[in-house]
Amino acid sequence: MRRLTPYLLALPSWMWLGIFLVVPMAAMASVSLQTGNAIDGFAMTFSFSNYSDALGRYSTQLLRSLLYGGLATVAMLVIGYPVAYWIAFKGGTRKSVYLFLLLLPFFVSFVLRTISWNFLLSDNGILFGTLKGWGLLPEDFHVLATTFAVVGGLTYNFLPFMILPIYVALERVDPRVIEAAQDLYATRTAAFRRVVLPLSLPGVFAGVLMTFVPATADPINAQILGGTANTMIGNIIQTEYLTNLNYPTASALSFTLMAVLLVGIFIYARALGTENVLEAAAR
Amino acid sequence: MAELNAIELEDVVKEYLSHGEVVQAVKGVTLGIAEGEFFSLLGPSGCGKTTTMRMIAGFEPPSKGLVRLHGKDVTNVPPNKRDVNMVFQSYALFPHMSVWDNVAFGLKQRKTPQEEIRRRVGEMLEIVDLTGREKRRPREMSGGQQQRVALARALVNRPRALLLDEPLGALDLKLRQAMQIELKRIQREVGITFVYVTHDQNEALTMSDRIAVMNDGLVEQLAGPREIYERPATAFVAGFIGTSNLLTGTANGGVLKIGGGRVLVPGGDGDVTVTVRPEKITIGTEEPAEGLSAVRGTVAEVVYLGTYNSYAVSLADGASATERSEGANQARHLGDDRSAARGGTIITVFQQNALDATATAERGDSVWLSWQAQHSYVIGS
Amino acid sequence: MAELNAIELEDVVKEYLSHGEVVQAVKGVTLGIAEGEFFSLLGPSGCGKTTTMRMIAGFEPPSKGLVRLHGKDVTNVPPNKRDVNMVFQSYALFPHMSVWDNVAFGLKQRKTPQEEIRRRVGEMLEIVDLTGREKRRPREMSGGQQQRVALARALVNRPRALLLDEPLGALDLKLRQAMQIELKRIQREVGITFVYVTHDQNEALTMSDRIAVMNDGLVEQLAGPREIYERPATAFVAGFIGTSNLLTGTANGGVLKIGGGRVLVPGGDGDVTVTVRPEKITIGTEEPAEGLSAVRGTVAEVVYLGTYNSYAVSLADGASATERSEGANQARHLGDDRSAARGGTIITVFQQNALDATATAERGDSVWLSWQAQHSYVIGS
Amino acid sequence: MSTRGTRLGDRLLHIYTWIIIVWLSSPIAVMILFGFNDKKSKSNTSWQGFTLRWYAELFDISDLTVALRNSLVIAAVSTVITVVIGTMLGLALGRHRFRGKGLTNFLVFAAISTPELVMGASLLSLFVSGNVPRDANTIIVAHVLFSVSFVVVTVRARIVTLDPSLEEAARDLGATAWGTFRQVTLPSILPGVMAGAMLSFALSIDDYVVTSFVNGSTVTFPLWIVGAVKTGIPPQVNVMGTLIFGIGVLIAIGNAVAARRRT
Amino acid sequence: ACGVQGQKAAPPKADAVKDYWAKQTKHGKVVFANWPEYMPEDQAPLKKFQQATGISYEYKEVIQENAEFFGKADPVLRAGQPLGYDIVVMTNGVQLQHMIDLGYATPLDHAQLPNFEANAGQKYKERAYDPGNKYTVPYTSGVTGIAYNTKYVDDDITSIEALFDPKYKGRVGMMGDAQEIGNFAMFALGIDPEKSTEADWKKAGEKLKAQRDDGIVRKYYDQSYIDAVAKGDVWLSMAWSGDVFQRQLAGEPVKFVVPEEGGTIWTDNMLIPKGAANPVDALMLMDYLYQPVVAAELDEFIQYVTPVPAVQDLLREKAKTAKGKDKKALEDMVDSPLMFPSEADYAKLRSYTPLTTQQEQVFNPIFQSITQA
Ligand SMILES: Nc1ncnc2c1ncn2[C@@H]1O[C@H](COP(=O)(O)OP(=O)(O)OP(=O)(O)O)[C@@H](O)[C@H]1O
Ligand SMILES: Nc1ncnc2c1ncn2[C@@H]1O[C@H](COP(=O)(O)OP(=O)(O)OP(=O)(O)O)[C@@H](O)[C@H]1O
Ligand SMILES: NCCCCNCCCN
Ligand SMILES: [Mg+2]
Ligand SMILES: [Mg+2]
Repeated sequence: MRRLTPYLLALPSWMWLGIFLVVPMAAMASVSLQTGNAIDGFAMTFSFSNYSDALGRYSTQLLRSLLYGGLATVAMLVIGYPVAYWIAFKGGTRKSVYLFLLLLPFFVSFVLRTISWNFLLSDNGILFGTLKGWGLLPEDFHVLATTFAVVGGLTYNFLPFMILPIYVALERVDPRVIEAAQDLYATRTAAFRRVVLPLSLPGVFAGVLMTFVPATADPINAQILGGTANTMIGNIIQTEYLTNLNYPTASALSFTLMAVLLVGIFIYARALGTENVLEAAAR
Repeated sequence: MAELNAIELEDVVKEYLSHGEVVQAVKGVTLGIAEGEFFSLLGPSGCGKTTTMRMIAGFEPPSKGLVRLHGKDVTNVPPNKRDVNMVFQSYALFPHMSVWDNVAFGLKQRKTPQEEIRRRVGEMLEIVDLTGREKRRPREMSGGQQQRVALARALVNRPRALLLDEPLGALDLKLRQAMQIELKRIQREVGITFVYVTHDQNEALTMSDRIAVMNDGLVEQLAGPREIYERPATAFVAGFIGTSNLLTGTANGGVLKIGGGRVLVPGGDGDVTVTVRPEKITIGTEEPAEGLSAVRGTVAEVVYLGTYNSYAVSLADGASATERSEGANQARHLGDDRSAARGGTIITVFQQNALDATATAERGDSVWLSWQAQHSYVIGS
Repeated sequence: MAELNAIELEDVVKEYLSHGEVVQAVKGVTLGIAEGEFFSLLGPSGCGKTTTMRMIAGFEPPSKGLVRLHGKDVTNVPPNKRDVNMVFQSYALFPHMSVWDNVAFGLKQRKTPQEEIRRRVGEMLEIVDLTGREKRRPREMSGGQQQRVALARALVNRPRALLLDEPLGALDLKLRQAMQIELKRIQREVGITFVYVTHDQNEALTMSDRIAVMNDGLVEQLAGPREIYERPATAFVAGFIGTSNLLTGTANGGVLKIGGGRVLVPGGDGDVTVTVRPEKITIGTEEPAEGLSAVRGTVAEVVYLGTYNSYAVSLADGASATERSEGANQARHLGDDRSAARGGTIITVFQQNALDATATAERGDSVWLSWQAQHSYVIGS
Repeated sequence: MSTRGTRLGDRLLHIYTWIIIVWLSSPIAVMILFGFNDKKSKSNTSWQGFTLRWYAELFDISDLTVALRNSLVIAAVSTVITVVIGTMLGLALGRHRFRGKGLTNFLVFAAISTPELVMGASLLSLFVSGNVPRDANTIIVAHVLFSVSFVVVTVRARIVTLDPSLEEAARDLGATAWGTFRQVTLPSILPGVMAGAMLSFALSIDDYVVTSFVNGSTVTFPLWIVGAVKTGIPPQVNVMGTLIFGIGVLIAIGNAVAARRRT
Repeated sequence: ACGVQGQKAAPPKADAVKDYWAKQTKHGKVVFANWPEYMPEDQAPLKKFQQATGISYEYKEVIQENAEFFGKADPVLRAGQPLGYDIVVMTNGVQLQHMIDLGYATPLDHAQLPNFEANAGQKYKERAYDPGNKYTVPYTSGVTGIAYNTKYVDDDITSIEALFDPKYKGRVGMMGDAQEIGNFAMFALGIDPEKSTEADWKKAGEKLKAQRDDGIVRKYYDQSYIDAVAKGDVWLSMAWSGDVFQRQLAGEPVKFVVPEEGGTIWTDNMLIPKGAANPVDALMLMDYLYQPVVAAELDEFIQYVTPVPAVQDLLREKAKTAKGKDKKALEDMVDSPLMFPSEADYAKLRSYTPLTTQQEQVFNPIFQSITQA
């Protein structure tokens, strides 16, 4: 009985993840090697060329997605770290309140937030319209339909997922270790650079993981905030899947995307010197 | 203070604001610590030891008063510019750095040449006997080893003084004793001023040149171990350091009548409090000679302690003698004076198991206790 | 074992699989603990004390051997069905429950009537002197108070035996001493068998009726405190319990020539190891009388320890005497035999500060050490 | 001097933190504001005066009401399932050694790092080929899938810091395995469980991408909004967003007050 | 899932259709999936339907784009599962063709469509994509033209060239739908889409690419173009007629024109997806909408081209009794060639390029490579 306990505890999740994650992925892998069209049907032909074709056609969008995802992740890191730092070390008794405030927008739906941005940033909307009215902005100034808007939207939407893990890591840093560094002649900056920052790296790692992946694959921000040259791989997969019913291409692209992300994560983990990615990610 | 002290505190006060109330952690401490001295701050939990130490290190600015290091006022100098180093209670080793990098940290911050860093860190690891373990991470080391890394990390900078905040507090008894020996040896070897915080009186007695006994934000007595032990300045000190028997009563011509006997109080007259250490008392069945303090009682309990036996002797009449042992004292600290109440008219006597392994007296025996006049010490307050 | 023991272990072995390797935590322990006894398991860290205790409580099934409680084989009975209760080293109080609910927990599990729960918990809180604090949460109490809650929580179930795993390990020295007194009192009051795990030899000596000294998964000696201290069965026991001087050499007609003197070893011949306790040795400048063991040496160090002075005396010639003090012993445990090497030919002597506060000998003095023949104890291994 | 410098830096960071909070909430503020806009034209884009009309007419758009109710029910149900199975797995990973632990960790990691789009598309293929009609149930399945890992992670973090002797103490005092879990383990890991629950509720209420694949004809709040945005969102959406937001704030305040009372 | 089977359906046998309908009964419930802005906010026509028939309804504005909607519906219908809607509305075009070809549309029982038979205009009974209205009946027709925001555009837009005018750099909205955008590029090039060839498509693609690369296009829109024009994020955009009229009526500064080079006429059609739960109720609703009064009420709101000619007279009658602003609005509607086009008007308008599945696989990538760069 004692021996069985962990298996019984794990069983429901195993089943859930197995049936709804592993099996569909396997099915998708198989579809990605088929050929045909939606009207006449698809057949398994082991055409690995689906991958090269898809990549050939959509390398721009894939690279762009990685770029946007990367830019947004860097932006989140730069913007979010100081916040996590302040809350962890100076938040005092109100830490959880600050964290909750950061999370609050998440209760009103991703799309609604993005739409609100679209509304707020509208060329002649309450913000820019007013400023233009006062002559503070040129008439044709706009933010929407630009790369900036898309990357900004991604940054906005995933920021809390960067802040939370960094906060958790920083909160675990023993303040006495910082004092020890200062005691050993480190200035505040040096103490931060040599002690606090390295100790928070597992949090940074988790944060990057939790933001880079969804940001890179996200179709919504490009769709709502982007313009003509901001199409991301997520939009392409959506089009191929839903509009063109080109399931093999859509599947091949999905797998390529996941593979690229995974490889990226492992390289990144290496660079950080994290021996065990899974563990770091799990923490 | 005539010569230049390594460390001087002048009427230092530290107040914290906690939930809107002002808490005085340190209420006015003045002290000077000489160059090369092994100086201990001893006192119960919450008496202000750590706070005092942190003001010396520069982590907390004093609310009032001055801190001087080698004659220089450093009250407003940040910790990284003070020529003292600290060893933290929990070591505060950098968990992400190897032993070597931990020890080299301070030198690197001061931009010491690479070559010199290598040499000095190597030497220091030699001293703390960790050569060959340079590459390990702190968590891969035992508590005692971590302790030595923390020590090396501070000492390698050749500070003018080393501050140690309960450096052995987290170790178990055996290991603590071993490290006490090591610490003493290292201090002798490097010849640096040590300021040592502890709440363990044995530790303080064994190691220190001088001890400041603190209580409630104030220094109650500052003296060498022997003086602190033999001549406690206050009842608090008497009770906190070792076991003490406190006898109170009205002396008459240098004699305090008590427990069917007499306590000689040279020059004592009127209401007095007298302390006698348990090891000064001789237990016997014969009535003692004239020149000694002597009281009668019944053995209530004998505890075998290996090196010595401890006798609890209940005095013959209900004299107001109080055993002020560690236990009772501590119990009172807990806001629980049950044990103290039980103590009643109990006197504790230690007798070394020198000659015979069996006790000289058994539970229930009627005995005489005696000690020399000079060992009754009248305390100030 | 003729009468019914409260607890019996019969050749109990416990093996763990750790990183693919089999680790024998307990290598074969057989012992019987009598009803109402205060029984201690004493030994260094990692020797298997906790493991032994956990097998008694039922948290770990033994790999081999039997566990009997009151004659009944319980080897395969789960902990919630065993009539013993445990007090954990870290107390393991339920942080989300009040003191009352913590203490009532066990009774509720056994569906004791509400009324009885109220009565028994009330009584127990009375015994541990926590009446009036029923509503507090554990973290709102001091360490000593938490300790007593843990005790009450176990005792209220009136177990046939109480298992205590280093219950005082987390307390500071003063508080530990106070709680030792309390524990003894409570055991006397409730009359239950106590099995007590500790690595503190003083604690074991003070409190126990019998002690099992464990080392490396085995019981090295099982006896009363006095016997353990005065007649250690092995070199390990001698070194672990208190401070011991170990003298080795070749005895000739009951005499071991050493340190420019003689050690009387009644009946000893050939290669022997002899222990002498530091408190048995008299230090003096005169050559001792004939009937005593006597060696010559130089005082290397005097440490003032309040109650007594500790002298380290370096023997006159390079005899193979080893100070086997706690420190040296511990240092060796750390895989560091530096201090031991230093020890060389040092003999430790304790002298109670009974008569005079000043030491009888100073550092550098040439002295005679003497002790009675009966205090040289030839150890088994 | 240095201490003053410190305080200045801290103060700047404090202000900065608030700026970020304001930034994160600014679209919410606009959303709340325009829930009070007395708009006359079809689109709700410029301020035309204050009204409480939309609060009164909150439930006038019946399919919007249905969508919101769907979202709340789906979030509630999927949160319950997620919390139960996620806590179980968190316990297993944090407390036990077992075969396949490494693989399980990988699965948990994989579920977090699978792009939503990929998850949605592959789930849809599964349901279609398995002949499973898509409705609220399939949405719940999907939402549990993408949030379960978060619960596992938070619960496991909590479990590994939980002193195992607490549970042993309960056993020692006569509690059964289940009794121990109920009376000791669960209350101790509750903060982690609650954090996981909050996160999964938020993720569920929030989700568009995955839901859009597996919804069948069931419309959730985000889906409805994406539909409506094409032609301008009615103010009722703002009002509903405001109400959800407001309830969140109330929970936060309640939490903070309770936490303060506890200490 | 090794291989997804194609299933081009054979035309239904008349008997089979009869049998099917013979087995169906009224359930008192209908689920209607439609495009946004195709129903008054108060859903009055549907409420009246409910009162009249006792059939309760669910109305869902879930269709934003034909391709996307079909994309989501296809796997479901392919698996033989119910879509969850009893009526869906799709534009004449490739996706509707697929619905029919794949057998995803339930053949209609004309015996139960008396109002349609009686009131639908002749034009709406003779459509190439669904001869004899076997599967679909029109919901409404409409025109794709240009909408512009009069606050920002002072000129009277008449030519399609305005969409390619560098003057409006970054202020032009185009549609993301391949067929819509393809048509407009071909108009600009003077090509008739209905007769266009692959070479024409490529040329059209070039034209659009240049337009995009010159930064003239701000974004490729779906239904959301209307909000963008109304807000002024884009100043002029491809647009659907009725959407713009509705905004105009609501007082927003938008105007709709059919460029002189041509506009696209399309028809949105109601159909009953295969496996629908309530086909009888669906049929009843479809037929109900063909009552002239109902059609008039609907058209007065959505202002598209109604398939019921009698509406024009009804609205004219109503205009007579109406007052002030309403009167003016109604009169404008009645006279509008974009709500009641004459034969001559129709002649100027074009349909989408008809595409076979093979052609579609050439056509779509050409235009998607523009819109999805
Ligand atoms: N940051 C602070 N805010 C408020 N009060 C404090 C703060 N730091 C210390 N105190 C209070 O000041 C008093 C002295 O604390 P301090 O840490 O110096 O004691 P200590 O002698 O080191 O005790 P211990 O032996 O327990 O470490 C205590 O009552 C403590 O509660
Ligand atoms: N679960 C386990 N798996 C593997 N080895 C174990 C386990 N538990 C204990 N051990 C090993 O068994 C030995 C005995 O451990 P035990 O905890 O009984 O020692 P102890 O005497 O209680 O020590 P301490 O005084 O440090 O508490 C140790 O070497 C320990 O590392
Ligand atoms: N607001 C309703 C718009 C309907 C448009 N349907 C036709 C789309 C052709 N691509
Ligand atoms: Mg302290
Ligand atoms: Mg143990």
